[in-house]
Amino acid sequence: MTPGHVNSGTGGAAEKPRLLVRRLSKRYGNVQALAEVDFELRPGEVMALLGENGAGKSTLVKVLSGLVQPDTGTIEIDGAAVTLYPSARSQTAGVAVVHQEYSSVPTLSVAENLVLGQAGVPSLWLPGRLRARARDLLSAVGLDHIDPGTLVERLSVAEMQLLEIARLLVRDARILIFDEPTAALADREIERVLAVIKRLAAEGRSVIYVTHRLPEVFRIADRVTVFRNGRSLPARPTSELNVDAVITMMLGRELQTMFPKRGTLGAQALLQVEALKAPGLVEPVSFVIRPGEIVGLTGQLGSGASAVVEALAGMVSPVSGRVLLDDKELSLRSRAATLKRGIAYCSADRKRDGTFAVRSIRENLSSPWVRSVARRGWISARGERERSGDIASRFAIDVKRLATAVGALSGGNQQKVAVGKWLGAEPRVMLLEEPTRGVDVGARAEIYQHLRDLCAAGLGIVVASSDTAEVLGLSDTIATFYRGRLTAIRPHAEWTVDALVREVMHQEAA
Amino acid sequence: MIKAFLSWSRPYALPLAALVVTWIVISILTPTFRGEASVYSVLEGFSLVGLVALGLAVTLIAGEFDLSVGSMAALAAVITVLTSSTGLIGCIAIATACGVVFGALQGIVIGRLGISSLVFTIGTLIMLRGLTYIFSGHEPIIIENFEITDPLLERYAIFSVSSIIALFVFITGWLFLTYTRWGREIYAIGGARNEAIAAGVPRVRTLTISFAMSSGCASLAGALAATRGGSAAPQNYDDLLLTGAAACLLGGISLYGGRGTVLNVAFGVAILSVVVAGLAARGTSASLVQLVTGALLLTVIGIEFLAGRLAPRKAGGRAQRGRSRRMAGAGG
Amino acid sequence: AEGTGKVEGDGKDLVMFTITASNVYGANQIKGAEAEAKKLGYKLTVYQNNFSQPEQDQQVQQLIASGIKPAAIIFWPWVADAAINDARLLAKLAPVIQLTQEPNEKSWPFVQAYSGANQILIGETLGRTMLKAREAAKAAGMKFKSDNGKLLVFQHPAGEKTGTERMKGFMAVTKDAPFDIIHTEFGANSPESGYEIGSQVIPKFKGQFDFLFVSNQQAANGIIRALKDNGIAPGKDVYIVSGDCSGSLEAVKNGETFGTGIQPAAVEGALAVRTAAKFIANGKIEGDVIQMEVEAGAPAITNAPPAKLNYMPHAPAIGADGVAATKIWGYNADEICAS
Amino acid sequence: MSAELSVAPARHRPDWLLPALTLGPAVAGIIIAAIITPTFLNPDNILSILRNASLIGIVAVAMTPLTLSGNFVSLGISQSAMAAMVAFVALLGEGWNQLATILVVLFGLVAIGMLQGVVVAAGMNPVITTLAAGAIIFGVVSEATEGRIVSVRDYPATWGGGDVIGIPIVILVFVVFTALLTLMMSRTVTGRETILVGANRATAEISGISLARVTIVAFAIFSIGLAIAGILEGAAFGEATAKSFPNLTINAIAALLVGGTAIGGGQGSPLRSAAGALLISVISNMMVLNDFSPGGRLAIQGAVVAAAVVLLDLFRRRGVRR
Ligand SMILES: Nc1ncnc2c1ncn2[C@@H]1O[C@H](COP(=O)(O)OP(=O)(O)OP(=O)(O)O)[C@@H](O)[C@H]1O
Ligand SMILES: Nc1ncnc2c1ncn2[C@@H]1O[C@H](COP(=O)(O)OP(=O)(O)OP(=O)(O)O)[C@@H](O)[C@H]1O
Ligand SMILES: [Mg+2]
Ligand SMILES: [Mg+2]
Repeated sequence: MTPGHVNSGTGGAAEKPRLLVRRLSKRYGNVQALAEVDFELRPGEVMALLGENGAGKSTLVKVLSGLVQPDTGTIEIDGAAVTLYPSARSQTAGVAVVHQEYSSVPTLSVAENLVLGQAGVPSLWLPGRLRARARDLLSAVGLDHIDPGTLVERLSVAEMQLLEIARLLVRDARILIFDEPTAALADREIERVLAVIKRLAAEGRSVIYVTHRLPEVFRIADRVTVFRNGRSLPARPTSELNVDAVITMMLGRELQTMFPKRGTLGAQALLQVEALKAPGLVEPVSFVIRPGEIVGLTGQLGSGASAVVEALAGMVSPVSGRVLLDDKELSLRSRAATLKRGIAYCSADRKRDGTFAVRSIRENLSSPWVRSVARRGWISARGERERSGDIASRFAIDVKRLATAVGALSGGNQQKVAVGKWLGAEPRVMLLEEPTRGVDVGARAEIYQHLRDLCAAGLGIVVASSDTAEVLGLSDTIATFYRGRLTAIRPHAEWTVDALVREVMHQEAA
Repeated sequence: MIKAFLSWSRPYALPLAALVVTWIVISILTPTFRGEASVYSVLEGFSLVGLVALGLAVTLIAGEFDLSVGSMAALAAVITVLTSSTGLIGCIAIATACGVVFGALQGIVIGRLGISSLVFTIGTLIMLRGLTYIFSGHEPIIIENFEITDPLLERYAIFSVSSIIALFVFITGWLFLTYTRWGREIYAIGGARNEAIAAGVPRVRTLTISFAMSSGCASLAGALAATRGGSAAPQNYDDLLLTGAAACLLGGISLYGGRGTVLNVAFGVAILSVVVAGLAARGTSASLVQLVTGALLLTVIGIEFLAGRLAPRKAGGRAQRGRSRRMAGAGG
Repeated sequence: AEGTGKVEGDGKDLVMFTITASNVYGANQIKGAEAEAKKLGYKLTVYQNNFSQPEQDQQVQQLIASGIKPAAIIFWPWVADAAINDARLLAKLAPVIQLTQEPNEKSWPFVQAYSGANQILIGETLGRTMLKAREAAKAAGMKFKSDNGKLLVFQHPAGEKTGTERMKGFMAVTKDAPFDIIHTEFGANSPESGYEIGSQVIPKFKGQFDFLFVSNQQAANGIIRALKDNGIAPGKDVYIVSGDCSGSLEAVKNGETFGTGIQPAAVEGALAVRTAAKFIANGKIEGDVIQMEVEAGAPAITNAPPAKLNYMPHAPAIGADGVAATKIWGYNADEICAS
Repeated sequence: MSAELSVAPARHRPDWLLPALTLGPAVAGIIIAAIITPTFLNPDNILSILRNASLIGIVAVAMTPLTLSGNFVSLGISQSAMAAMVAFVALLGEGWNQLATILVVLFGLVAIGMLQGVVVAAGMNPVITTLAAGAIIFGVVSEATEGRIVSVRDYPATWGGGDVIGIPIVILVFVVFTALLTLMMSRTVTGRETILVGANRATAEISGISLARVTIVAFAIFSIGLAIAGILEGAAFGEATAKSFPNLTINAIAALLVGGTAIGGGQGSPLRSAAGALLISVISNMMVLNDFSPGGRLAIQGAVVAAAVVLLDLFRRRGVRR
């Protein structure tokens, strides 16, 4: 299938590492994404790279693939010190990556994506020739049914992901990196992916495998490296570990102090979701939120948890069902309609639709409610200053620097702005997706505290998060989702970490 | 097979329909605009507006927008006349080469600095026009030994030499954009810039090629027009940019990058040629031609837009929702 | 070639190449030509270019491709010096009557006759008008900045031949007592461009000039505004003569412009059709120059062959009375200049 | 932990820097011009610079909200301004009352602009829409006027070139219009929403801001500026043709960009566009006074525009991490 084989033994050569990373650091503004990380990879080995959201996994991947220049640290491949930036160098050094964020080019064909950016491909891209090249690769990842001439934008999400892996195969690389390749895949497809990866390792290539799905780790990985908060823990063989041990390694820290105390819940229902069906959901969903309650929705990517939140926010029109707010029907037809009834919404991607990066903190904070401090269309500068100052001080944002552009802030502070801005609009219900994705530990605890403070004021909050620890620590009630269905909903006291992880993975973990 | 053909031909359905409809309407309105003569006239359109539109389309496909093409054509025309002592082929080659070099430099600057081409080329649009006046001495200049242009005045059935050259460039451009690595990289950079860079596509090289092509095509267009007319005037071609852009858009080249082929450009140019040549042959005023062009543009783009809206949304609509409005050339 | 013996067209094709009807001069010219063609029984097709030689080049190609065999072609090359190839191609198709821009020695072999304005003559009339302006200024007690008065010239955009030809005529008739030309600025052909340039050049030369010679009345209207901005009263502090009258004539009527040249585009169009018809009738030219005189009504067309150069009538208009008295081939000044 | 706001220190740039970058070259340009050109600083010349900046300035200022809202620029500027001028002059020539004429032109242009706004708000690309609308407007006006010069005839409308207490009316209008729009963009809800939509459409939508309203209002404001430009010119010249305002589109866009308003929206202000128009006017005046050829003037003006936008773009991007 792949052209050429890497001549390297699998067993005996274990002493000499294929890749050696030492004291590697990378800082983004105020976020230390990687702090003196050490990492080792042997020939023919599959190394699982694990860690919470924002632990720095993707950053290491970006450094290795030459997309990002590290601040300090050394990298050796097969004993020779190398520079991997920019990406062309990384490719020459034999590194190939399936990125978490960047995928194929949608406007090119499948076959073209398979040769894009590669050295050693003849410059004449004749369809017949590309087709022939593509066919083997596609069947290697089980995409035989796809015509290589199809435009990538016509593929399904799963097909795109498999194509990503096929693109990786085509590079005759020594080090293969997969950043959450199975996140969007169904079981059958996952099997195929894992089989391919095993075969590649057997050929002598080294694999770094980043994932949040622990069962897979035990299926294919030889060793495990855990990142926690930008730092690396020493690698350990999978044979010495089990799921619980890995979870402890990943979360092993002050869970108790991280999450604020829960408050008392109101008696009546604030928001009643009745048999709601929306795009992304297979079965109707029903649940209730009381004043002061935080409802956590969790599941894997594409499970339907955020589909519920998006429907409630008015971002996508529901297919059927109804929602009552204060016993009055809430129209989900448009964002404006839900906003008028006091539904605040923070999406998972704050850069895309949570903040105005080029505008000041004050303007960001006042964006949902500026109309309410205006008289006859003129903004009262005093009103805006006072209310945004109030929010800023409650969210520990420096009041003196409200004129700074939000884009210049750290991720955590950006998230505080994205959440805090809703306070001024006096919402009844707050919907959040992945509220602490990419937020450092300190800011994370602060955000949790703020959410609790809001509950104390009688708000209802819905949090959709793929971070099970977060859902468990923060929520009063937890609902799990799997493939478009709500699979379980129980008060927090009836959940344990294990139970939650198992429920989220559903039968996979069995 | 049929399915593949249908899916391949879908992007051409609307421009093709527009072409057929306008051609029929115009040939009813203008009795002299029929048969071989009309085909000849339409093909003639390829040598000026067509070449400019082709170059412009390359930058649009790359997710950029080269506003300087009209001024470039004017400058190239002047250079052609000034160097006409080198012979017909010589002067056209020199002018085109000047355009390619300028375009490449412009592409390097835009690629290196990562600035918006829409913004940058408005400066070069003004600057090149100034240079055109300076080089021509502020007045029309003529080719003294105008006999050298004779080969361009011949007609071969539906072709002239310049339309043959233009069609040759169209075919070469199509082959380049469709079947070579560099051509496909232009699509990649325009269709999904970050993804393409992550895959190892060099941004600067790709933009350099794109802008070299747009300036080169515009220069060739100017040089051909200058040699055929035997002259150049510094004030020429100030509306060529908008005409070229209209041709691209009529044909279905996207302003958002990565979409559209040389065939789309050809359709757009043909539609515009039919309107312009057909109505001019009727003695219709130039302003009415503009009116018709504007209305046609709005209609075609409107239909395309509505069709896109009404079409059932496939999965992945979610990614579309938050899509920013980053238009060709406007981003950094 | 053999002539048909009669000027009537009996439905024969005539083709005319000219500028766009979005321009007042083009519009009037086309109107005049169409009316005359209708009268004589020709079917006239007009190709209009948007002030673009390349566009005209393409239109010439189109005409040839269309297979039409017109009886004659009336051709205004937008850039006279730059349209030789067009003339060559058209000459193969039918007799070419060149319009508005006189042929040069390279294009004459392909052109049968010229019909239209006589720019040198216009320049001469304008020179004479300017001399009258000097007399009027002296009589009004104006003190000149030099003996013969200092002159500021605003020309057409650089490279337009009309301006340079007129200047030749102008210099010829004023050579006995020439004006001191202190500066020539190019680019004025509309009120906006006249104002834009005038408003910058006039402060620079304020107090240093007595007379202005401006390309046309439209541009003069812009320059008058710039003069007033700078506290200079046209018609009192300085005297203006404009090259032709396209534009609103208010400023001529109220004396802010001393005088202007009347260049009747409609008459030019009509004359061109007549010249073509006469050539078709006779198949030849006779003599070098026919200069039409100013007549209030259109003279009857004769069967005589045209000359090599057929000049349309041209007259200056000075002051409100001059404007009111103007009548050429049935058109009054406002019809000729503005509508 | 991060009780204090964390700001990337090296990357943060103070707010005054960008204005300084625009005004800096302008000031330097004025100084150089004053030194090498003796007549430059005389009051008549200064007024002439301001007057020449005014018209382009009014249009660039009026277009700023459109650009700020993320709708790029209009490619049909000349044609709309021309339509306003022709309509104004023609109606006065028909004997209409001046006030009524002004109102009709204003409302007419706003209606045309809002129509384009509606089309753009529905999702059509603004550049294509304005390009096509411009071609249609030009065609219609040309056909309607048949190429004639329309004029006010006997109507004494020359106030457009007049003064109020010694200050030319165009300059006054320019200053007042700039001040009003600058205030509007910085102090009103509509202005704020316009900027936010340009800064990030998706966030604006989630925040409940109506993209359609913002777009339509921006087009309406733009049209008011075009109407003012047309009326002022009409009232100054008393005549108009379909060929009026030939270079307005490019000049207004250049002024806006040289002022430093971001082409993609979200950053900039009407005041900056006014400064951009002034800078271009200063440079072009300096070159006229020093007898640069028209070609030389264009070449240098183009180079200045290119250099200015490159500098502004680079500094703007360095200011904010993306
Ligand atoms: N371009 C960037 N600018 C600023 N901060 C960044 C950038 N990229 C990453 N970060 C920050 O660096 C930290 C590590 O991010 P990284 O993407 O490596 O996490 P991860 O372990 O891959 O998380 P996940 O499991 O969510 O993918 C996060 O705090 C993140 O917000
Ligand atoms: N508007 C929509 N139209 C069509 N399909 C949609 C739409 N929104 C979501 N989907 C599809 O529904 C499925 C689930 O949606 P979604 O990604 O929102 O789940 P999720 O629970 O948010 O996942 P996670 O929170 O773990 O990222 C996906 O396959 C997605 O492509
Ligand atoms: Mg990651
Ligand atoms: Mg999600």
